[in-house]
Amino acid sequence: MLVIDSVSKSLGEFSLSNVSLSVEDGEYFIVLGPTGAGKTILLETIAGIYTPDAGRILLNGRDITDVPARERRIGMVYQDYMLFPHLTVEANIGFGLKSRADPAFIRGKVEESADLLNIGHLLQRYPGTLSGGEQQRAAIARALVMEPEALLLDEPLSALDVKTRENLRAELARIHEATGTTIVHITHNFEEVFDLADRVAIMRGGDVIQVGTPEEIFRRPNSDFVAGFVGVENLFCGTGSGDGTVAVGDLRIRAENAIPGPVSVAIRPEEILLSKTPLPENGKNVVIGRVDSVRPNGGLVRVSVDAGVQFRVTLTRQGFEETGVAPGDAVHLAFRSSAAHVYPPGEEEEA
Amino acid sequence: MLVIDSVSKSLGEFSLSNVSLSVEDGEYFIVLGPTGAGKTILLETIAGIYTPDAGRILLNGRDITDVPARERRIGMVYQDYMLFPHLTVEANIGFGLKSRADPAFIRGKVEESADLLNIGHLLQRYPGTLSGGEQQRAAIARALVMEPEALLLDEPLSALDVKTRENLRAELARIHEATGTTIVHITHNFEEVFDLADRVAIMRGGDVIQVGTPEEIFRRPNSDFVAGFVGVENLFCGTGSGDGTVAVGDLRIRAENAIPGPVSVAIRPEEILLSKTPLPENGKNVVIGRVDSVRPNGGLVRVSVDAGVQFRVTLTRQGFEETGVAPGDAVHLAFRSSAAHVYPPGEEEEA
Amino acid sequence: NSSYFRMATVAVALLIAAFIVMVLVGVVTHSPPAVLIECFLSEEIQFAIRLSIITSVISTLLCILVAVPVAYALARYTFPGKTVMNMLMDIPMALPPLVAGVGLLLFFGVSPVGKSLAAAGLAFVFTPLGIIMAQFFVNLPYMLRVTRSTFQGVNPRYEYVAKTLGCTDAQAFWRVTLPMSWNGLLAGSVITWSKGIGEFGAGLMLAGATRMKTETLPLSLFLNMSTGKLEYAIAAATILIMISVVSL
Amino acid sequence: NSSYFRMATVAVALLIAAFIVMVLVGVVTHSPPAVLIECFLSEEIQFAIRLSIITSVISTLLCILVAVPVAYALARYTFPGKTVMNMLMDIPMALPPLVAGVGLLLFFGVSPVGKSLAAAGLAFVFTPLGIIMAQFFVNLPYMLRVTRSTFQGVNPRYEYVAKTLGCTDAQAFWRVTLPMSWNGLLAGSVITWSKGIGEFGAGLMLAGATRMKTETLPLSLFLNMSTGKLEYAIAAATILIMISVVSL
Repeated sequence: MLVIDSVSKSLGEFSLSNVSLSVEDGEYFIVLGPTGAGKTILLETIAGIYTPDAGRILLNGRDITDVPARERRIGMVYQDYMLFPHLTVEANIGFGLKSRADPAFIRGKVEESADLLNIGHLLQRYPGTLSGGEQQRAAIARALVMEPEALLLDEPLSALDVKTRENLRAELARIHEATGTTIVHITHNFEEVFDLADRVAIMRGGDVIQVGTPEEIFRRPNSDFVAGFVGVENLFCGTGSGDGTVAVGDLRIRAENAIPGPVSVAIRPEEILLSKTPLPENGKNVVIGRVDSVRPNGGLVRVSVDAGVQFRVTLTRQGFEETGVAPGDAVHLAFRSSAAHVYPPGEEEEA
Repeated sequence: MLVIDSVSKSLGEFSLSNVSLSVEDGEYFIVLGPTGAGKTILLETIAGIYTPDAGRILLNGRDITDVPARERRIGMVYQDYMLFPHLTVEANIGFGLKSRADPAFIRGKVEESADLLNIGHLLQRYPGTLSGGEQQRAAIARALVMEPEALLLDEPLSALDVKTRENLRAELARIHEATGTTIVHITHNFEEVFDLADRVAIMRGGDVIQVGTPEEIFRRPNSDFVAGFVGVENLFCGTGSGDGTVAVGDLRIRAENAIPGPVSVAIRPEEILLSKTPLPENGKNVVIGRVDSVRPNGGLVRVSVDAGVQFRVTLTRQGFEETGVAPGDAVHLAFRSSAAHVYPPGEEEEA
Repeated sequence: NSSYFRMATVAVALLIAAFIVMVLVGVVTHSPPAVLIECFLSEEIQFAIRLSIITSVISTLLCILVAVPVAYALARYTFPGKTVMNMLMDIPMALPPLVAGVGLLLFFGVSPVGKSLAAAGLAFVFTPLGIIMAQFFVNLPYMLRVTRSTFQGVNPRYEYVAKTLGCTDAQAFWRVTLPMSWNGLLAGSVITWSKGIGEFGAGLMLAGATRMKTETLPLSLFLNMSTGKLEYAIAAATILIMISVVSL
Repeated sequence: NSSYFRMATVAVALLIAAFIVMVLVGVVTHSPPAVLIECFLSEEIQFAIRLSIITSVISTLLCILVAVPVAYALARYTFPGKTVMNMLMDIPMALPPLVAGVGLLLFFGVSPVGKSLAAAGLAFVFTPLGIIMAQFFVNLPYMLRVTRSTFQGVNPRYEYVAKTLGCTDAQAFWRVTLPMSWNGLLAGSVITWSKGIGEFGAGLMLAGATRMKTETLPLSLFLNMSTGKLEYAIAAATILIMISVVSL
């Protein structure tokens, strides 16, 4: 288990302020946040490149706060691969083993690791001659060959094109399954979360804002920042009452969680049903409104509905065409109470 | 009308090869393509920064191929704004008028243009003190104050954050409507197309691959490249017969257009209905298959169905939950014949 | 432990810094202040200061005047001879000023061009004019380098925009690129000026070392060292060190 | 028309290039080839060539030896005195070598440190050893600049990765940063060497101009110009020009 305990670190414009996280053995843990949130600094502090200004780091029970990077048994893979350009792929992968053992042993380990990443045929090439995806595979192999107790990935897919990114994403899932290594992966791309993460932490400005499973983060954000980051387009200010409903303007919305007093309500635009005909209630929230605008956007259609407050509904084209709705039409909206998540208003509320 | 007639230009790694386009008066024309497709070179050649190696450029009937940039009456706005940092916003906007007229006239024109872009209150500031969105507004005002016959926008939204990008996108639509200026806007971002473009050209490697309305490009790509670029995930190789159907493996698909012989079939993943129960045919193509995998991805769910060939279906979460489908289930797929678009196989077929 | 390496490299750095400081401070503190001030006020050192300032300011202005168009051409255009030109700019990193001075001496003293210039009243050999020419010739490539990289640092798209707004090439340069380059040009000019003040080898060859005639500060230092008037040499050296430090 | 501006700037560029080439070619073609070859083979020029090569190679090696750790410390670490150190590296852009020579002369000739070194057999004043010291002192800051910017050009994350793979700081430097810096170090060494060959002012002050003793090529050029043996001076100048051109 990797425990980051109240770690602070200031490095000029980037910093960590009192960050605490714990990552389980074998977990695939993703840290998500915009540029400048302190994600890379967090990884580099875990890896031992920086010593924290305050706080402790524990790896499998051992306090490694003051252990130098080379003795931590933590692997690091950067977005830009950082393969040593003057060495072949083989020498890159074997780099960390060089001082340890006999050539035959190294050769065996390197080949094993290269095979795991499907780059066995590239061992004699130099990094400059490889594609981005191949370089990233080599960088991962170089880290894995050391059999690290934790593997840190710094936006490993960001520098790759769409196709390669998808392949390597699947590859990462496979490798995680095959090796069982604890992985901490940082990214600003929400897409990676659903395919890979067991749990996610959302960071912002050096702070961890929320931690949870992808589903939790996605459906139950704890702040406007997280809600905006995961694409919840319907954010309403309201007043919670004791009976589990929230008053938003003239509407009363049944939400999955109840907080009395001023609250924010978040409803995902994909979780709202839209119809010209009345919808069966079935315990759902039902709202009546008028279509303001219809914006086709790629394969999706974004519909804006005025129902006292402005609702945004996202449908597929196919789904939209079946509703037969046009701007100006009166429509019925329905969403489950579990689709309406309530959290205290204001920025940066802690979980 | 702006006519680019068989223009070629080579500039080291970027080039245009025999590009022909014509943009109607007052049209909002978007040129879409990946990085390196030659989009910027095209704009700069239209603006008169480069002289074409071959071909002609006509603006409203005038051959401007050899007219210097300063006499073309074509405005240019770059992604990085290129505001002159040593001049105030006011001096930037008035830059092109300086040699022309008296100060009061300039002042009036500058204020008019600044008001149109809602930056009237920023005139005395220096560009370095403005946000990205404000700088881009100033850059657009600087071009518009010259009353150009055509306005060229080089990825005008790419350097902005998501929120500012949406605002400025709406602003561009408004300005286009208010001024009626012919606009050529290049981008690599498909999202901008639906909100802004009257017509779209797809470029790749210095060539124009397809020209059409956003709907046409989006639903009826003419090549694998365009299909991939606009996100058509179902691309099948098949054999067209004379009766308007295409044989794909064991399936016979009715398509909107008929080409005999070897063809590619493109079907958007959002245009396919998915159900556990049989679907009414109504002239639709109906296919039976088995669910391979279900991948939640943000607000959407991507379902992969094995029906002899692999179909990918995209649904909203809401839509997916209503189907009650799980991996391994037998399902029915249905899509209109108009959703199946056929084009000759192989890369880079011309329209 | 990892910090040994760090400590070792930092220690070498501090040692070298101390050595350089000691050498410079040794010069400045060699004479008693009273002697130093007396030398500063002597007719000879006053002459050297005046001559140094006049020649270096003129040669710097000449460098700017020539470097700006040449650097712009090198930064923006392609033309035959550009490669050679760029190479010529690297030579002075390696060409000793002494050799440049001999070259100038031959060019202005022996070649037909030089002779006709002298006949027309422009005598460079063994004259203060020669000092200016020597400083100009040796420093021009440095000024060119700085100016070229300053212009290269200005995105040409600023000029493109200026042209779509009605500017000619010259107007775009004058209204956009030049104002955006002030800082770089200023920094380059200060360095050029301070190198001009210290120029020795080329001036020695072309203008000679004549007391009270072509005696700039470095030549004064040289002449006074040769004739054993150490306190005068130290005075000249002290002024040169002060100029170097101030011009940073 | 827009091309007038272009033509004007390019014309100035070509004119200046022609002037520089004429000056250099004037030196090389001044003596008839036979005289030139005779001078090359004379005992004096042969001595100067040998002494120049030996001293410049040794001073370059010393520069590398010192510049590598110092530049690494400047590129990677923060330490007290770093700002001063970085400023000291800018001084030689402005400090005349002649002044550096006087400083070294005082340091090694007058100061207690210098006197005890001389007593221990390390005499720098008016000896070939002084030439090496002069070249080292004048060139070190240039070598430091090149080396520092080379190291700064290597992303420190390469070293971070090396450390997570088991390297100490020193091993990470030796196995990663140094091999990735070869090209920069090589280029810097060549410039340093060729500047060392041409060094005149500092050597003149510290090592003096003694024929056949401290007579490097630039000093030979100076001595022979002073005594009017123009063809020997030209020979030395020609060799120096060739070295500058070749070392580009």
